[in-house]
Amino acid sequence: GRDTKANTQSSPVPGSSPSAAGTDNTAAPPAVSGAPEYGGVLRIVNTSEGATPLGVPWEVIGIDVNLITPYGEALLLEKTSGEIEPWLAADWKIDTTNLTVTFTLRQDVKFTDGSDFNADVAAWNIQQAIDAGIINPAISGVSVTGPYEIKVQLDNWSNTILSTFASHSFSMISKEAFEKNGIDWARENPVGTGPFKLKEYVRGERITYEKNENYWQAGKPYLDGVEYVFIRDVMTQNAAVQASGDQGVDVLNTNSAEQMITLNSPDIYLDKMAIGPVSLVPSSNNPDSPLSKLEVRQAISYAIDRQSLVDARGFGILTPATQFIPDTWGAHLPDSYNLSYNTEKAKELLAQAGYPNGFTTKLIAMPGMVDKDMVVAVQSMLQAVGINVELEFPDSGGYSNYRFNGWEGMLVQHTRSLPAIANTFGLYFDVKKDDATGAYSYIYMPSTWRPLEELYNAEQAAGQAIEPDDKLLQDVHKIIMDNMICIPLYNIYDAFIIKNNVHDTGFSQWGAGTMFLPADAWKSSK
Amino acid sequence: MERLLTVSGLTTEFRTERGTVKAVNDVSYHVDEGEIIGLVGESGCGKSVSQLSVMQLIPNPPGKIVAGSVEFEGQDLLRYGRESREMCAIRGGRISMVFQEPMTSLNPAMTICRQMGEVLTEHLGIDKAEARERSVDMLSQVGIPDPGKRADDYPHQLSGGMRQRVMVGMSMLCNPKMIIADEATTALDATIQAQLLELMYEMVNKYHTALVMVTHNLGIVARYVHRVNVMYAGRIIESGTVRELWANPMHPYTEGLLKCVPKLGERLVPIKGMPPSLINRPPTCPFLPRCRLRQKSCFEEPVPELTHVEGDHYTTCRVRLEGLTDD
Amino acid sequence: MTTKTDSINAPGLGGEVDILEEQLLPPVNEFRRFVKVFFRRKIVLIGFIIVVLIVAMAIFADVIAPFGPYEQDLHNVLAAPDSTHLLGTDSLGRDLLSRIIYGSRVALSVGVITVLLSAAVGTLIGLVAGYAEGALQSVIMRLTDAMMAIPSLILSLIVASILNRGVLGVVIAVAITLFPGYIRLINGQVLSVKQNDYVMAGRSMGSHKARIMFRHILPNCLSPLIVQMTMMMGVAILSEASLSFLGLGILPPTAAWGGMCYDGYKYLMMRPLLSIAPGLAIMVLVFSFNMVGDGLRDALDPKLRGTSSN
Amino acid sequence: MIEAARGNIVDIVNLKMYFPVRRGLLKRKIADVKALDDVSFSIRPGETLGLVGESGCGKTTVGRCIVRLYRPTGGIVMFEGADISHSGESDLRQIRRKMALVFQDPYSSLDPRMSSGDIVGEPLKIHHLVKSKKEYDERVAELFIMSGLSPDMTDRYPHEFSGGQRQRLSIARALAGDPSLIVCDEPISALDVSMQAQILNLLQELQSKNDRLSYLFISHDLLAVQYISQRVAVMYLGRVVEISDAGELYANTLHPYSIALLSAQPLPDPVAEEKRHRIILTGDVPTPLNPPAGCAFHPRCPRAKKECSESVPPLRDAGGGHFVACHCV
Amino acid sequence: MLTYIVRRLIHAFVVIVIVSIAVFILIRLLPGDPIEMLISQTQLTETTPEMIEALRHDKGLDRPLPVQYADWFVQMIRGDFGTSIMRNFDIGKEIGNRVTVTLMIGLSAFVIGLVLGPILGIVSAVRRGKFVDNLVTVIANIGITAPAFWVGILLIFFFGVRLKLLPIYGYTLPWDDFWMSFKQSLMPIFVTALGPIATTARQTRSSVLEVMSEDYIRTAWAKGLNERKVILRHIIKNSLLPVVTLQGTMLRMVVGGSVVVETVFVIPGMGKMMVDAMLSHDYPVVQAVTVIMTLVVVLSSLIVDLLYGWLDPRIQYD
Ligand SMILES: Nc1ncnc2c1ncn2[C@@H]1O[C@H](COP(=O)(O)OP(=O)(O)OP(=O)(O)O)[C@@H](O)[C@H]1O
Ligand SMILES: Nc1ncnc2c1ncn2[C@@H]1O[C@H](COP(=O)(O)OP(=O)(O)OP(=O)(O)O)[C@@H](O)[C@H]1O
Ligand SMILES: [Mg+2]
Ligand SMILES: [Mg+2]
Repeated sequence: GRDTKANTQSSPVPGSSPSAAGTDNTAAPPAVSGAPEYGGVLRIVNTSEGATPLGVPWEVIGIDVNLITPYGEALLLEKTSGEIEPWLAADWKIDTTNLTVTFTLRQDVKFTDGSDFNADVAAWNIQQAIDAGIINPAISGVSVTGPYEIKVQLDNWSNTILSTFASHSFSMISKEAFEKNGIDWARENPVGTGPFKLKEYVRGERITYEKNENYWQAGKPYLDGVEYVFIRDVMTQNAAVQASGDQGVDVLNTNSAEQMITLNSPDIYLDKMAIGPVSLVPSSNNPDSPLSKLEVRQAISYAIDRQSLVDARGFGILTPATQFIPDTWGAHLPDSYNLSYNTEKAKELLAQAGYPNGFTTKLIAMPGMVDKDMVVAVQSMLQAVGINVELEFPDSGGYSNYRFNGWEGMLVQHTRSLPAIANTFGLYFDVKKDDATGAYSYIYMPSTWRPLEELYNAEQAAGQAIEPDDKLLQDVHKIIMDNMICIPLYNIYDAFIIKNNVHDTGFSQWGAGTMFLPADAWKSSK
Repeated sequence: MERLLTVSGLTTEFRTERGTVKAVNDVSYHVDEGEIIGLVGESGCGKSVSQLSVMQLIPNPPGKIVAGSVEFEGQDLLRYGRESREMCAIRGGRISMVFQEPMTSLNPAMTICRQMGEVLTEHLGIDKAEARERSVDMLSQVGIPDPGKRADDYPHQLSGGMRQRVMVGMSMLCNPKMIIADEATTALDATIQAQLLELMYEMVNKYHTALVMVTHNLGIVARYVHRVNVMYAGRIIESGTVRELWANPMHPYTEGLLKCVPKLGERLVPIKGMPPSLINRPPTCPFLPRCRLRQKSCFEEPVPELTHVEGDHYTTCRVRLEGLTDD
Repeated sequence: MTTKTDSINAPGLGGEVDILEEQLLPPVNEFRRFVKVFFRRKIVLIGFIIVVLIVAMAIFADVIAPFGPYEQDLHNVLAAPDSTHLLGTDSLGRDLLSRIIYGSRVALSVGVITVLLSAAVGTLIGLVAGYAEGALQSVIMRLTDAMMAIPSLILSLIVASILNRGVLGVVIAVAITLFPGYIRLINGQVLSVKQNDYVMAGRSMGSHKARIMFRHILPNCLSPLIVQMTMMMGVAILSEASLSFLGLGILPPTAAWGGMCYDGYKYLMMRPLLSIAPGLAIMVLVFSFNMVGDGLRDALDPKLRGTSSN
Repeated sequence: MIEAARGNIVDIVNLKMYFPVRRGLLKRKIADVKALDDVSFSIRPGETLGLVGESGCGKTTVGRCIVRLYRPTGGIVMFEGADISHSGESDLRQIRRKMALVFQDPYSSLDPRMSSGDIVGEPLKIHHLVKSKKEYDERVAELFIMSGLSPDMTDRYPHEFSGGQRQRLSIARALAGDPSLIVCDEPISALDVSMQAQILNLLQELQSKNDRLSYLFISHDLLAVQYISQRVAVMYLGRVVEISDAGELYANTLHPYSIALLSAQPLPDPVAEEKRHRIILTGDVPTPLNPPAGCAFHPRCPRAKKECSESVPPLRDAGGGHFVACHCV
Repeated sequence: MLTYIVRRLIHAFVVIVIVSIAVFILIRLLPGDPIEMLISQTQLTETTPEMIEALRHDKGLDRPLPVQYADWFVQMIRGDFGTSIMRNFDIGKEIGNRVTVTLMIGLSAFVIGLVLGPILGIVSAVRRGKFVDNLVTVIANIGITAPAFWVGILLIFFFGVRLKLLPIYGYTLPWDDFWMSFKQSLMPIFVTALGPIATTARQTRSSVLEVMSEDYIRTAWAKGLNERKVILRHIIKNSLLPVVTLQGTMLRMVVGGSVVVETVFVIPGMGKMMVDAMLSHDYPVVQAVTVIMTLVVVLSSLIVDLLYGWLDPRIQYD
């Protein structure tokens, strides 16, 4: 099998929302005047159905992990830039020779049921996650080395290992409460260390958290409560944001540019961050397909008028993407991949590849994250250079079926850039080897393409460096771009549409499922 | 005998897609108290419509009474609106009607006792309990076995004959002055029909009620009726006492009709041709196309009024009338 | 009055007789009668005219529409109505009016094909079930009950996501929810038509089953069938819109009213026409179909048909 | 009993027709409607057998059993000497050319969606009796004329005809296969007196032209039956209670039910009516689902005795081919 | 009567079995494997086929289909609907909460349709051809000619955002906070009820017209009853009979429509659950929801039929 590579990232799931790296706040929050005020309930729109019981973090997956934030806290915090900060663990030590990480825990933390947070509890929590099989397979065990000290044993080294412990899937819950009441009870009754406690959970409608009076950070939280409202329909989301009073919600997370523009008003500000491009991912399945020719892939890239796309559908928010990793990250390449719009060149390249009359292919759009109209526009651009395109808009099941089992044509995929950028490569371009032993990555890539082999090796090296190394990451990136393994279209942004009276939420600051710092957030009473 | 009902010049039309049907055309007749009147004629000649017009029960649209008067006990009914209070008081109270179809003329979703009682509470203003009592009483009079129990049955639980007996009983409840029986027994079996006719006959005699019997069964007419009106294509073409008419039919249609009834040893002589359509009838005699007596003048002149011949006998046959005057 | 006579030897009338023209009922122009009843209600007339107009619009879309349905202008998206784009442009700069005009093709084909498909299948099964009776009928009707018990949107939701979402996929997904209705309708009709003596007469003459089914029974089930079909066109078109809302409608870039209504819905605040125009188009078309259905019901109702002299 | 004589068009022997009544959870058969219980008679070539009786007594069922629309529960149906009680559909198809059915209801017996010409010509097509379109048209015209209709009317639809004309269409259709038996199931009940006479005459005339044509003439109108039939059978609740030559039966009515039925038929003659003694029965016709024990007529019979409620009287010869089923005769 | 109910229940059971088999098969025809979808939601960048197989085994999806079906069906009969594949919740419990919500909205809409539809239908039939008739025809048709989501959102923007009269989203059970529940239910119930009102009104209209030409109505007139009494006592009950049979279909429509209405108005009911489960291929959830919805429809049509028998004395149950 493969070695270490954990992605401590909230789901890169179709239709899921955010957390990522690189902030770019266009609309800055209004100047905060004075000290935080106490009181109020912060309402946040959640776009999913949210039916997972939240009380057992290692069972919570996908976008629902975000919903743990108010009650659950992990050992570490990860910034959207990839920096790791202490949280329930005050300090940590890495031993790369013995492959261990030793965490020193805070001593003043209590669970909401009154039980103490200590090494025993933390190790138990981590062990549960290991047993559940959802933790990074490189972590092989955990042991208690002191009343407030635990040691995690690794099988092999990966420079992204720490972000695993920053995920809310590894939030700490009370062992005592769990063992006393059993798992069924625990699922419905979260007992964490966070600034809020679960008050009510109406599946499909809302989750209400109330203030934890005995929170370990003295004086916090400021809010009386946090409420998530599950609204799937875009228009209803808009209506909810525009409403005021009891019905008004304070925060809406979206990556739809048109929604950001629709809701644009003096009452709100946009807290947005780049989360990587939407790209065309040609299938590497079939060595005989036109797409297996580099010229064809380049031709496609030249055929696309990225600026027009963004002009028409970007609403001043989206930007043209010329690289797999946007410029907010270190792995971005010097500006040498600006594959400008040039239909003549595209046609020439096609002819060169032996397709002077074009060919027929397919665009398969990722549900949720990809704007349908963009796909239609790309279709007509490709049509203009003679490439006949069929469109397909599968649901998430159909889409994941393609991802796992291969597709013909090109996926229109949001290739999200993760805070730990090494993870991004691992996530998207793992290679499926022989059927029996192959590993699954986010995108199915059989090794019929020579460059993929190369990419794979470079990626391994980058992941196993002691510290994340921009140079190595750039090498990986360069292989992708040189070979047009994927064709970036436009960069999308994850935006938090926030009411002006909401402060210090840190929505775009925190990654890895942290989403925001509920303890610090406050609302000014206008 | 008192004159009870005088109908004169009654004309009723239906607007249909094919054109205007003059279903009843200038019909005049009268009914005396306690008298049994027969109304005969072939299907579609306007028997029912003339009677429904008297009751103002013509479905509107498409039907409309366009001319004539209906004088009942001195009041002209046509002056009252269809749904006026006066008309409602007369319908069911002073004149009641028994329809042909025992299967469909009773409300399937109401017990028969309630349906009967409704007439009583409506016209006599008595309470439900008493209405029930009287209904049950009436049921036993019309020969329904175990009327107390049967009263709570729904129509579908009764046989056709019983249902029609209920209808007859219902029509008698308010002791009306006149009952119109529109082919009240046609749908029934022969022996049941006889049973019911006998019953009605006894009842009207007992209460001295006038009865208008609409039928095409000449046998029934022969047996029960005093005076008979013969209708053809919307008009009464001949009228007279039964004996008179049978002995001496004036109108060739009446004549033909009587010859159509199989009699032992006699060969049937059907009336040739078919009944005419009632749309755009010219004012000439409606029987003209089938008439064996027709003369040239018949084609030219409108049909004469119902003209007195002798005794109680009236006819519209020009040939016969003129033949008479020629004499 | 006509006096044309035909002299034939008609038995029963006692030898040589005249058969006068008048002895027959006046010939009815069935078509004129139908038209008259059909258009008796003004609102039906209006509905009919609209349907005709929309059909014309679909046929002559190429001529009428100022632009092609897929002609994009990425530099003029979400434009307000003006003299070139009477209803403005959509999110890809396509002319809304043209898309609505072309959309009538999809709407009509969804309506018509769905209905034809479901009616054909349903009628055939219903006919067989009704005529067969016994065990076969029970089995078919139990299965039909089951189909009819599944809420229709749920069923089409599942089927639509199994099939690919071309026009045909949506048509099949909707047709599947509709055809059990036809089975029931036709089964009921067959059971009642079968009671008529002419079916018995057909049997007594030695007709084959197939002849009785298709020659005698089926034609007499047609009226309610046709009425049901027009009514279901509206239902089918609406189902397409609902499926679009659930993300399973007809694939872009096809101009389908349901999809346009839902896509435009996101710009309700900016460009309300984008959603209101196709929404109204759906309403008008469905309304018109319903009215035509109402009119047909009246016109085909045997009770309202002028039968002979009585 | 009546023997199946050689040369008869139809012989039915001990015919039984029970319709099952199903009720309950499993739709189990809980009873039988004994629509026909042991009915026997024959129809001779060229003869008209009248069949009278009240509604529900089984007249229609007899007719339909004879043309084998129903498969009899018991007994034998012979058509032209061959037992057809158990013939299959394809054998029946051959035979059905030779027998036809005319129904009571002139409205529901003609397919409203077919033109009158198609209706009349249908048997010709089914049995391939004509070779060309021309021959077909000629034959249809001939049939129209035979039944007193103008051949111009072939493209008209049934609803454009009056009741009497429709009944003529039915008869024309029945004649198409040149049958030897026409079962007329109350062909005149729905018609006016003048139409009735036309139809009765038509039937008679047709028979006079083809002396092998037989009718089973079902009606509840004793006068019409008397007029047209050579022999008459009276039924009551699934059984024949009296059968005899027409003249004999009317002159010398034996069964109390026949007497009552005859007397219930008012004569269209006011003078005769006045003198006539009428027998008015009481009570309703019982249902064949639950017939009374013994003679089915006994609850309404003015002459009922004890014996009548105990045993079913057999049909026996009262002399001269006049059969009656009554204990009192 | 009792045998009738028993027979109908058996019938209902058969229907449920057929529906459950159909859904069981159909849902598995969807492209995409729930286990793969589940795995793609985890934190892992790297998954081995063994892990997938283990997970598949864990969720019981590796067994032969008939076994899976039989097991699921037997469990369901015992009242255990299993656990969601994707989200790990107890389906039975979740449906328990949600069915109440869907039924609150659905039944209210249904009842409104049942009350308003016939009233409109009767009015327009009695005044047929008049202005009222055309008005009702148009209004009734608007109700069934517009896509529900579209009407829903227009209402939200008008009454919620512009006028600020009604809450935009969410649902409260009436026994928790009646006034809030009332306000929140108004729009969704209205949208849901449009279809039933319109359909019932149309059906009633034609049924009243039919009954008005029945012989027994003529009898009622002949008795001397006035128009009001004829309509109230004789026409209404009889004309409602065919309308009642229609109500079985109506519930099917209402329950199915919940998929859209609940999504628009953020109502935590079965419809919303259904869509979510469909999209994530959560087999047991889709199966359970469909079966429960079908059960609702089947039972309600049983009730409708019993009601029919009560209205129409001609119907006999045995
Ligand atoms: N509702 C109606 N609409 C149109 N025409 C009608 C209507 N009712 C009756 N007619 C016409 O009026 C004429 C007379 O009908 P009516 O019912 O009075 O005949 P009838 O003598 O009672 O016949 P029957 O013996 O069949 O009852 C018929 O030609 C019929 O077509
Ligand atoms: N298909 C059937 N199923 C069940 N019962 C039947 C069926 N056909 C006839 N019956 C019953 O058999 C009995 C005889 O019916 P049949 O129709 O032969 O009587 P009929 O003498 O022709 O009556 P009518 O004068 O009403 O035509 C009736 O009680 C009837 O209800
Ligand atoms: Mg009449
Ligand atoms: Mg019969």
